[in-house]
Amino acid sequence: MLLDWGYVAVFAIVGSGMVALPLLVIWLISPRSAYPQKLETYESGVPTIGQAWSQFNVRYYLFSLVFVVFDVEIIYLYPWAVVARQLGPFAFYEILIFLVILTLGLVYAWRKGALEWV
Amino acid sequence: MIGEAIAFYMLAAITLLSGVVVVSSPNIVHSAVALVPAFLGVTGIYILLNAEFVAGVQVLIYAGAITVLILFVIMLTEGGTGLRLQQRNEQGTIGAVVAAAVAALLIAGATRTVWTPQPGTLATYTPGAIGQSFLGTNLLAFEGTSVVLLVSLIGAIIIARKED
Amino acid sequence: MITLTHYLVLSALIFVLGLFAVLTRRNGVAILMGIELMLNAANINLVAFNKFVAPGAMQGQVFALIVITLAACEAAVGLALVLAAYRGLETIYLDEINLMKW
Amino acid sequence: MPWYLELLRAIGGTIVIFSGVAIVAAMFGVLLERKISAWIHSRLGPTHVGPRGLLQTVADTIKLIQKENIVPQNADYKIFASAVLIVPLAALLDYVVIPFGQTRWGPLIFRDLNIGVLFFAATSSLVVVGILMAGWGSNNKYALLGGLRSAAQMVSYEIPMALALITVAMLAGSLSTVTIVNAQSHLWYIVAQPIAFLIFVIAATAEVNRVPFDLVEAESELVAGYFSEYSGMRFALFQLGEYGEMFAMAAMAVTLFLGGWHGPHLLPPVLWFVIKLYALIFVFMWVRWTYPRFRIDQLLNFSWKVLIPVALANLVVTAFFVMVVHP
Repeated sequence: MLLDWGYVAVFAIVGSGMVALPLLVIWLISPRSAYPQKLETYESGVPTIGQAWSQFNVRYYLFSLVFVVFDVEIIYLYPWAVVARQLGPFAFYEILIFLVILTLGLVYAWRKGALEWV
Repeated sequence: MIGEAIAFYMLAAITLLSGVVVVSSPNIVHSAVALVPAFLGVTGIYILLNAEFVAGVQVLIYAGAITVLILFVIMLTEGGTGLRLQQRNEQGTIGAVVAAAVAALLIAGATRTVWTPQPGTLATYTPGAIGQSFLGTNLLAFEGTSVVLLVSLIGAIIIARKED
Repeated sequence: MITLTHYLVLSALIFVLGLFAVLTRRNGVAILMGIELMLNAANINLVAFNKFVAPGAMQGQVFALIVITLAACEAAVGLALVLAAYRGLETIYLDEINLMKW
Repeated sequence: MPWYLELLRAIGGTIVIFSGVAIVAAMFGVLLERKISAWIHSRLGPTHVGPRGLLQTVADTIKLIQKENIVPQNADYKIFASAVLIVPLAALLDYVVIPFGQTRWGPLIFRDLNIGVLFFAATSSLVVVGILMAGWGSNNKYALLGGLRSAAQMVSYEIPMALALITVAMLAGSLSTVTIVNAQSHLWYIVAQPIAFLIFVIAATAEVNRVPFDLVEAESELVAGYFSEYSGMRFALFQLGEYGEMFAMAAMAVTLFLGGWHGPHLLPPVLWFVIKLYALIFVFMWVRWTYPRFRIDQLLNFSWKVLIPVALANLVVTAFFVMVVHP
C-alpha cells in the first residue's frame, strides 16, 4: 500500500517539476520590456481605481457554509457505500436516519433563504 | 524503511515550515494559503500511518473545504485592506514562553512514556473497515455526528445571515 | 526507523504552533487557523496510536474522522461569528472587541 | 522489483501522462474545440497552419512561449505565481486513478489506489483553492469576482458529483476504479444508473466551468475571469489545467458509467476507452456551442434545489435495492 502512495508522491514531485519547467524556460527566453502603463491592473482600458481587495457580499459565505456541512456528510457515505452490500437491511435504516437528519438541514437552509442568491 | 524515514522527515519539514508561515505571516491571506501545504503534509503523515481513508478525507475537507471557507471569510471581511495593521497582540513574549513550556512538557511526556503495543494487525482495506465500524460498534457516534452537523448548520446560518 | 515517539513529537510541535497562533494573533480568522492546526496535531496522535498501540482496533481512525467533522463544524460556526462581529462592530481583531470588558 | 526500477517506472509513467495530457487534452483539445465550434457555426475554423489547420495549437504554443510574462504591479507576486502551479497540478493528479485500458499484464493505470474515487474527488477539490488564489493574487476586480463566483459554483457542484460517485461505489462495493470497471463487464452502470450518469455529467460540466455554466469566464462581464491578468506561458498553463480537468472528468465518467475499457473484442481495450472519451468530449463541446449561459442565481439554484435532492433520492432508492431487496 505504501508503494502505491510512493508512486503518487513521485507523480506529484515530478509533476510539479514538469509544470514549473515551461515557466523556467520562459523566464530565460521571454522578452522583458515593462513600463508603468503595462504593469497597471487591467480595467477595460480606463485607469485603475483603487484596489480589488475590498469587501464582498456575505452570500458567498452562506453557500460555502452549506457546502462544508454537506461535504462532511458525504465523507461518511463513502465507507458506508463500500460495505453496503454486506450489511443488509438493518444498516439501511441506520443510514436512512443519518440522511433524513441531514436533509432536515438542507430543508432548513432552503426555507431560511440561505440558498437564495439575492 | 529508509524510504519511510526520508518521507517522514520531508513531510514533517513541509508541515512545520508551512505551519510557521501560518502562524507568523503578517499577511492573513498568506497564512490561509500556507494552510494548504500544512494540511497536505499531515495527509502524507496519515498515509505513512496506513490511514488512507483519513488521508483522503483530510484533503477533501481541510484542503478543499475549510481553506476555501477561510479564504471566503477573509475576502468577505477585511480582504487585503488590513494588510498593514498589526497582526500580533502584546502577548508575543509570554505566548512564546507558554508555547515553549507546553512543547517541552509534551515532548518529555511522549519520549519518556513506554507504550506497550497490543496484539492485532491493521485492517488492510481501511474504507471498508471504517464503514463496518461506523454501522456497527460506533453507530451512536455516527448518528450523533449527523445531529452535530445539523445543529452547526442551523447555528451558523442564524449567526451569519443578515437580520431582517 | 520511525517510531511512535517521532509522530508524537511532530504532533506536539504542530500543536504548539497552533497554540502560539491562538495566544498571540489579533485576527479572529488567524486564531481559527491556529485551532485547525491544533486539531490536526490531535488527529496525528489518534491515528498514530491506532497504528502503533492498538493495531487491531479501528477506533483511532474513526475518532480522527469525527474530529475532522467537528473541526469543520467549528470552522463554520466560528467563521460565522467572525462575520457577525465584523458586521456589528466593524472589526475582526479580537482585542478590539471589548464592549463587554470593564 | 528493486526500488530504483520502481522509481524509474513511476517517473516514466508521470512523464508519459503529463506529456500525453498536454498534447492530447490541451493542444488537440483546443484544436478540436475550434474545429467543432466552426462546424456548428458553419465556418471553416483554423486552416492555415499545417494540413487542414492541424498544427494551429502548436503554433499558438510557440507564440505563447515567446510572449512576455507580465506581473501587474499591484499583484501579490507569491500567490499570483503559485496559483499557476496549483491549478494544472491538481487537474493532472486526477489521472493517477484513471484506468486507460487493459493489457496482458494487468490494467493500464498509473496506480490503482484503494480509495481511487475519493482520491479523484479530493484532488479535483484542490482546484478551487488554486482558482481563489489566482483571483485574489491578481488584485484585479474582474479576476477576484471571477474567482469568487467560480469557487461558489465549483463547491456547489462538488456535492451532487460526490453523491453520484458514491452511488456507483455502492453498486461495485469498492472505491477502486479498476474494480468498478471490472464490475461493469456485463452491464454498464449507465443502464443501471441513468440518473446518476446525468447528474455526474452536468456536475462535471459545471466543475470545469464550461457553457452553460461558464459565467466565471463570461467574456462580456468578466473579461477572462480569474485568469484575466495572466499572460504568456502562465495563461497556457491555466488552459492546460482547464482542458486537463475536462478530459479527466470525461475519463472518469467513462470509467464509472460507460464501462471503461470494456467493449466488443473487435478493437483493443485502449481504443474503446479513447472512443468513449472522445464521444463524451464531443458532447461537452456540442453543448458548449449550442446553449446560452445560465444566470448565477439559476446556476446555484439548479445545484442546490434540483441536483442535490435528486441525487440524494437516487442514492436512497439505490441503497434500498442494494441493501433490502437484494442483500
